[in-house]
Amino acid sequence: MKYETMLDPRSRERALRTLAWSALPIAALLALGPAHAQDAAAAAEAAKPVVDKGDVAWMLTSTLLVLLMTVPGLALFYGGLVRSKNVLSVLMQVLAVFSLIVLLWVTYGYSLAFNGGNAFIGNLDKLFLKGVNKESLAATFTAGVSLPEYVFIAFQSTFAGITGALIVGAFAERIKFSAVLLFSAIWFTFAYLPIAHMVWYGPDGYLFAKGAIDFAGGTVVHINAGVAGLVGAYFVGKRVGYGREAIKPHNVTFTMIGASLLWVGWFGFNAGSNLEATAGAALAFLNTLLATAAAALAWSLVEKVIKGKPSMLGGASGVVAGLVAITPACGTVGPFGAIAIGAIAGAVCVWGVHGLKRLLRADDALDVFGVHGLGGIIGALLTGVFSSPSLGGFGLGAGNDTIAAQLGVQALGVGITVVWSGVVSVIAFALVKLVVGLRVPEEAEREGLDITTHGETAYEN
Amino acid sequence: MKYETMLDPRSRERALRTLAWSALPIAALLALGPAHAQDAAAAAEAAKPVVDKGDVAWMLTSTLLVLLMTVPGLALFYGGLVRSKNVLSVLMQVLAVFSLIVLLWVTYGYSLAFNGGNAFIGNLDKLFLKGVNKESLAATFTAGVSLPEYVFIAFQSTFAGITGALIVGAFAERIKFSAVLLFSAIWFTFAYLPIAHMVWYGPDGYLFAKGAIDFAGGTVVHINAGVAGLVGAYFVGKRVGYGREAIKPHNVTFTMIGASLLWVGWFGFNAGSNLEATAGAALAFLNTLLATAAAALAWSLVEKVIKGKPSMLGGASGVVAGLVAITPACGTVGPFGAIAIGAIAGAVCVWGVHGLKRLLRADDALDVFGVHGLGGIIGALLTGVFSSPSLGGFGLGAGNDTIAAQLGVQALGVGITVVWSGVVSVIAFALVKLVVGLRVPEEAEREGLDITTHGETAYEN
Amino acid sequence: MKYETMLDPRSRERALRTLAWSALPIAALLALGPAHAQDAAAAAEAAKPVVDKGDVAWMLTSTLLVLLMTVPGLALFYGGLVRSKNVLSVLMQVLAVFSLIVLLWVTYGYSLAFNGGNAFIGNLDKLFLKGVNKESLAATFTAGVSLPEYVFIAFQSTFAGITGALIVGAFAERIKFSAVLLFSAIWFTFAYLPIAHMVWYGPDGYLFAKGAIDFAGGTVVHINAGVAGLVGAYFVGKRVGYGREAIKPHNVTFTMIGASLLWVGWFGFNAGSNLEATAGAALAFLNTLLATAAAALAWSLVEKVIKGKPSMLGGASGVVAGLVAITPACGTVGPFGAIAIGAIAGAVCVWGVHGLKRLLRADDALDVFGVHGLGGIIGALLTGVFSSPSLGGFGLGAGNDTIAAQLGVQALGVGITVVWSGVVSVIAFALVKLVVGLRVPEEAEREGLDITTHGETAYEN
Amino acid sequence: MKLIIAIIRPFKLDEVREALTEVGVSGITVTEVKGFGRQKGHTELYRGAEYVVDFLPKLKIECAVPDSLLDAALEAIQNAARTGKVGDGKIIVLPVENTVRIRTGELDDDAL
Amino acid sequence: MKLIIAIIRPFKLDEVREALTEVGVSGITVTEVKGFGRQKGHTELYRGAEYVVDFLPKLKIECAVPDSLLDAALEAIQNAARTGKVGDGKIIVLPVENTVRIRTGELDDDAL
Amino acid sequence: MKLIIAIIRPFKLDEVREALTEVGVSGITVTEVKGFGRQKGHTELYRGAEYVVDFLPKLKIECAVPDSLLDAALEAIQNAARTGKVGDGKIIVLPVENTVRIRTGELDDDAL
Ligand SMILES: Nc1ncnc2c1ncn2[C@@H]1O[C@H](COP(=O)(O)OP(=O)(O)O)[C@@H](O)[C@H]1O
Ligand SMILES: Nc1ncnc2c1ncn2[C@@H]1O[C@H](COP(=O)(O)OP(=O)(O)O)[C@@H](O)[C@H]1O
Ligand SMILES: Nc1ncnc2c1ncn2[C@@H]1O[C@H](COP(=O)(O)OP(=O)(O)O)[C@@H](O)[C@H]1O
Repeated sequence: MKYETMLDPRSRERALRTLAWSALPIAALLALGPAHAQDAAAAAEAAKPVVDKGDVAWMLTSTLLVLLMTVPGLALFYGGLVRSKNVLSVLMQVLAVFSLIVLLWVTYGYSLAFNGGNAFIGNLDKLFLKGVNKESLAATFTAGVSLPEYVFIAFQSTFAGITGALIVGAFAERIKFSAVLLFSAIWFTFAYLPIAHMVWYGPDGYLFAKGAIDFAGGTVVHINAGVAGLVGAYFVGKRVGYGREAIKPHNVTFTMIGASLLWVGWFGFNAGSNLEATAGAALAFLNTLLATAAAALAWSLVEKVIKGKPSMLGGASGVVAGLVAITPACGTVGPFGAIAIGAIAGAVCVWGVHGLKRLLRADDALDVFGVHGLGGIIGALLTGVFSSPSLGGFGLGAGNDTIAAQLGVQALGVGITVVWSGVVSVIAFALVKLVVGLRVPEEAEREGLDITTHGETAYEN
Repeated sequence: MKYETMLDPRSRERALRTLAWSALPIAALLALGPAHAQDAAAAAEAAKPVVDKGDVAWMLTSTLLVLLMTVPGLALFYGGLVRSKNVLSVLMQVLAVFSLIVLLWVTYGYSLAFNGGNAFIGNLDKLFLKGVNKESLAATFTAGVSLPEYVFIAFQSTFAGITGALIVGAFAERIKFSAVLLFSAIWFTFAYLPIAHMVWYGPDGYLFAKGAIDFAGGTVVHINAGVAGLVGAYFVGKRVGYGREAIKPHNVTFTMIGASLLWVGWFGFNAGSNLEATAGAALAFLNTLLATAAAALAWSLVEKVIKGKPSMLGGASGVVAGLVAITPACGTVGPFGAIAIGAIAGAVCVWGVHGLKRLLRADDALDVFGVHGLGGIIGALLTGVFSSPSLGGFGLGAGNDTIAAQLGVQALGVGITVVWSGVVSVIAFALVKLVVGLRVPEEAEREGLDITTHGETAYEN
Repeated sequence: MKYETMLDPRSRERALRTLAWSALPIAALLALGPAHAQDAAAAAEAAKPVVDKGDVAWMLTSTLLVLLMTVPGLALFYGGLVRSKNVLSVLMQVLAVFSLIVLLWVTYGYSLAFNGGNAFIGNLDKLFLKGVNKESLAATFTAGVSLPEYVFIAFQSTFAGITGALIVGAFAERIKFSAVLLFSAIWFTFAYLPIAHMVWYGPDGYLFAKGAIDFAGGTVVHINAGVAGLVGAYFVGKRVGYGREAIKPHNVTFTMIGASLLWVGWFGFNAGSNLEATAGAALAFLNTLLATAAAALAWSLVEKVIKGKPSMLGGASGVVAGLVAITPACGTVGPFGAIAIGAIAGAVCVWGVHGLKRLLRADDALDVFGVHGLGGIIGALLTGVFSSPSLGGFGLGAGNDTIAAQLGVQALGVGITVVWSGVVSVIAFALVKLVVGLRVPEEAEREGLDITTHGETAYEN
Repeated sequence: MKLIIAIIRPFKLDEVREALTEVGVSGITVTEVKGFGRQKGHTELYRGAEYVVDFLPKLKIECAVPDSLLDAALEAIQNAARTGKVGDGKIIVLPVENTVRIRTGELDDDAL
Repeated sequence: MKLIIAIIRPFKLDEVREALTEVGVSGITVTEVKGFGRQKGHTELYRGAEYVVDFLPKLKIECAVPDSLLDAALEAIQNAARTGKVGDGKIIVLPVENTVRIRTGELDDDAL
Repeated sequence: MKLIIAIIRPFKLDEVREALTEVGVSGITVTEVKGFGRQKGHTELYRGAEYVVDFLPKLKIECAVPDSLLDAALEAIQNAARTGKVGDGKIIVLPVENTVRIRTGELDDDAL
């Protein structure tokens, strides 16, 4: 299923065209959801888009769930993994980056991502949300069914916000706070917005048009952030004492709470991406539940076999790996396809944080690349496999008849995202290094960022 | 109100029959909810079940709320109560048991619980969710109103998952991880599935047919789990140092967060069990709010009177006791009936964790029986009392005219659950003991399960 | 937009009258939301109010979100800020006060706030929820659209509950538990109920009738609680060692989790106050997101400029300040008006907890007045400014043509609330002091309330 | 040179430190400890269990002083730490063989 | 007077305290410490990293006793704290110059 | 026999332990402490309040050594713990009367 977003009447025609292209038997199904839209009276005014309060209820809920994923979810997941002298710095970075991006989103981000333009970027017609009001609508995947545009803006703003926040895990415990903020603003503008436009803006977006499947943002959010994190880890350099001193999580319970809230909130992320409260959302929901359960168990099993002991941190990491991997697939694979994707991602990401990490020789402190980058790539590719009806899926992307063809398109999506995000990140970090510098002094790092950057300590007896 | 679940068109007829039996004036009310279903056009196609997006929105939300109850809710509630050297082991057990059961649920559990069969167990026609797709529907309590079947499967999977997770509190801090997993799989199959079928599968289920009222799972979930926990506590034996050393909760704040999240999530559990977003859900919601508030205050008051000091842990325990007790009753008692049930359960469960515990002489570490078992029994019985319209309730079960009659049926439900779960648990634990053993070595217990079983420690400075 | 609540058919007429007064172009918009209500069939029975399941779904969700704000949200926010020897006492106070008020609410509070009476207080016709059942309805802002009354009762009960819980932050770490409970009951009855009636009960309520805008409770909840807290801080006196010893938060991570959950839950508070899942709710939602982001950054920026370091605690405090300030405004200002309000409140409240606090010379331990009182006043006044269409808003209150006129009304609302709550609080504290005493003995305070009042300690290794 | 070990009530730390600074002590080292003595503890209640907590939180101050400062330091601590109630704590004085300042290698009195 | 310092296993605290009380010791001070010795630690695994934890949790008991009680106290500690496995800990006895009870100013043996 | 007490910077622990092991010390006991001295602390800001934190986190190492090892141990600690900046810490050497290994009852040098 492709992510189609037409936001004003002008693009309605294009929307219908796109829908007509679709190879999926989805129209029939979705027509069933809003049954009341089909009665005689409604048929008479089919041209007028319907807003269903059930959709609004679900999408508002979904939006706040994505906030829950970020703060406190991601903040705690990351915060628990660092040493106690740096926990507040991580919480603050997550909060500030999310807040900053949400403000940039309504200022120019929404317009550049989701309004007109070309195959790679939108235009600035909706700068400062110009023309948006309580009457304006955003289209869903179903012809004739719309959402209040404010809902769509809010929902998408949280996606942008969490993506920026994800990145900070890679260079935690040593970066300057000002560098984080400056980098986030640049990267959001030049990497997040174009990729979001390419993948999600139909029918113009470059990858959208190619029939790439990314239901809820595997490329846009996770691969995108994973690559930026990896580049950041190289640029910022390793933590003092890395590889010599014991650098242990200070509170794995917090990490577990964080992972749990990520799981809970991710239903807004994934099932919310259906934009309507229908069976399609329910499928995405169930898949998100199952893939995660499978991934948590798979990670634990691999740890048990390889290292003899299944760790709680491994279980929590498996949760996140499974969630990342099912993200692009959740709308088009079947429940057992979801279990397969989760299990594979859970198992492979164990290697992501061990073998691959050693290969990469970067101090990606909280494994942003090993989990989000790698898990995202696995998910993007397997989406091309398990969406196939022959494997219990609900259909490949428009124009892609075989698994091989779909895999090709998925790989293209991955490749473009990796290169684009990589290049933008390199330039952004180089720039930030020049302007404000990347790293705190060694003594400050030893004392901890909480005291030296933020003037406080997290815990007191 | 009985919990009726018909999952495909074939069982629709039975559903209508069941509804006709019902002594409750609920049909009239519910008809009011989806007002738009009543217009002329809709009436013409009354045969075709309607799916309302508002119901879908509420049920997806309810489902994620039950996940929230489990992780992080229950995990934290339990995790805070153990010593810091065992906190990760408890979190891991909750996560792994939940994940495992959810996977078993879609594999065979759903079919055995909610598809055909006899009065005690379903059949295997829906093994691996055979035949379920985006078009298939599950019935609600209202004729003509359905949910996408994926919604119902997901919702019920979380019920099964949390029930298994509840049990681990009884033998925390000394059991082998492999034993927990093996026991959970066996118990889920031979205790959870039959009881769920007997209580909720209408009109065939043995207790369902008798008019037993268990709106949201007091017997299926809480008594069931409480008894399994108690048996486990006997089998696994007391913790080293129990009764001699101070075994104190390591973080009561975590326990409080957990109890709070249980409260928040329980609205999905209870009001979600209404399956529709109607006044019936609202009643269940309000009752869940009030019973819990009353129970928290009642527990505190009793503690104040008996021991001189109302503890926070007592308040949190009261919250859980109240929630457990109102679970079967929330759909049929009035708000002041709910307050009475909460207050009684809160007060009596203080005895559950003191007097009763001493009588039972088992080291039920986190009082699974004292709170869930006992609270569940109190709730099941009082449901038979306060559902009576003479006490402000909304009606007794079909076929039960007097409080005494209803009490008899409720007691039967309790009795069957206690015996069935007890017998299955005994056999399951005996088997597990034989196959993998139940308990870690004493030295490992002293050092803590976190290091010895999972290879990590929760906290670091 | 005014907050109009008519709760039974008898008041429907008044409701329509009120709506007719309205200067806002809101009717047209809202009519768009429930599009299906407009088809031919429905039009025929326009007199019969419609209950939409989407509204019910959203309002149940909103209600549990307000519980989430209280426990664990507010409890953790406050709990993290006190010393570890008092954390349980704060958690317990929040839990107990909330529980107590919710029970009082259904007993007599709901009737006094939202049923008949005069301009200042309701009547007792619905004592013990007399006459409320699954068929009874509560009106929304849209003519012909209703909610099950149980939904409205539950939603409003959580507002009352959290308001009482907010106050305890002011006199934390030294007050007697019994004093907290007694005060809460008195203050709820004589301050909360009348103010809620005056502001929200249309068309009779004194401030409602004047066209005061308080969409989600800036005056009723925040100013009201802030003033009570300040009075309490004076009455109870300063903590032992205040100003001499280091009295530091014992767990800023908990405070951050709490602030995050306040943010997440506040969408239920603010967007839920729209009572329907429409574009109006979406606007309130987006405004709540943006104002908070702006406030967090503004607080941090001011701290960075003034003290050289932006603290995490500052970021979290900014979150709360922004949420408080946008509360009255969220339904009527535009997104950039919301950003302005958030930024201003975030910046000014830094002064609230520093300069103002020094001026007031009260040991308002957790800055209830500095954040909720001051932030509430800023929000109430700025609502009168940014609601103006000339500043991107969606309209001033009925009968107020200019910003100046609206500001006057807003100021009147603030003034009345400050004086009313202040007077009631003074009397209540004086009474409580007489009856049970306000403060624990100095030695108990030194040892900590957890042990001395509640008989337990929060943390153990 | 002597090593003074003082067990005091936690909330007396600031006063003791100030008192010591005044008499010329240049540094101290503080440890959180639990003390068992004549002062009786409290009872904690958790669900089914009651524990008598005999151990009370105390602070241990260690301070190496030249012989010349010993008496003044002892007096300073006593005055600052005394409340007059059971549980005020003890002071223990140990003989020191020598001291070193790690940074400079200075020895004995110079090291302090 | 002597100061007895004993490093013991954490779960032996209650037994040791009781044993000391029995022989007439009126107070002790306990500190949580980490010990490094012959007893080997364990390995902890976190995501990409493994750490050998050489430091094990121990408790340090400090107890000032009059000379007359020294031998009884030493024996009491040994008996109560012994498990016979590596890691049982050490006892170190230091000479004390004098002691003070802060509350009363009593000195030496009277201070205990 | 002597008891060496060394106050060091926390992140120097591993180096100091290795250095001691090299010269033949078989065990140490480590305590987290807070130190007050010439090294100045920092300011913490919380809402309305600012606190000057004079106490800095340090580690205290205790190590009983036979007289023969004393000088080597002292040198090892100094070399490993030194950064040259204010706050490196102190070493205090106390005389020991005797030591016992709890597990075996061995005494004095044999106990180490
Ligand atoms: N013999 C002892 N050796 C070491 N520490 C002791 C001894 N006796 C008491 N203490 C410490 O001194 C603290 C106060 O002693 P206690 O007997 O309670 O009161 P007081 O000092 O007023 O007589 C105890 O909590 C304990 O930490
Ligand atoms: N030389 C020493 N100085 C100080 N403490 C020591 C010394 N040797 C051992 N310890 C402490 O005693 C504990 C137990 O010592 P260990 O060598 O492991 O076993 P055992 O006491 O049975 O020989 C250590 O963990 C450490 O805390
Ligand atoms: N007289 C003393 N007695 C006990 N400990 C001391 C003494 N002086 C300093 N210390 C400890 O040594 C640490 C370092 O001392 P400081 O004066 O800051 O630097 P330096 O050791 O470089 O002179 C202090 O933090 C404190 O823990």
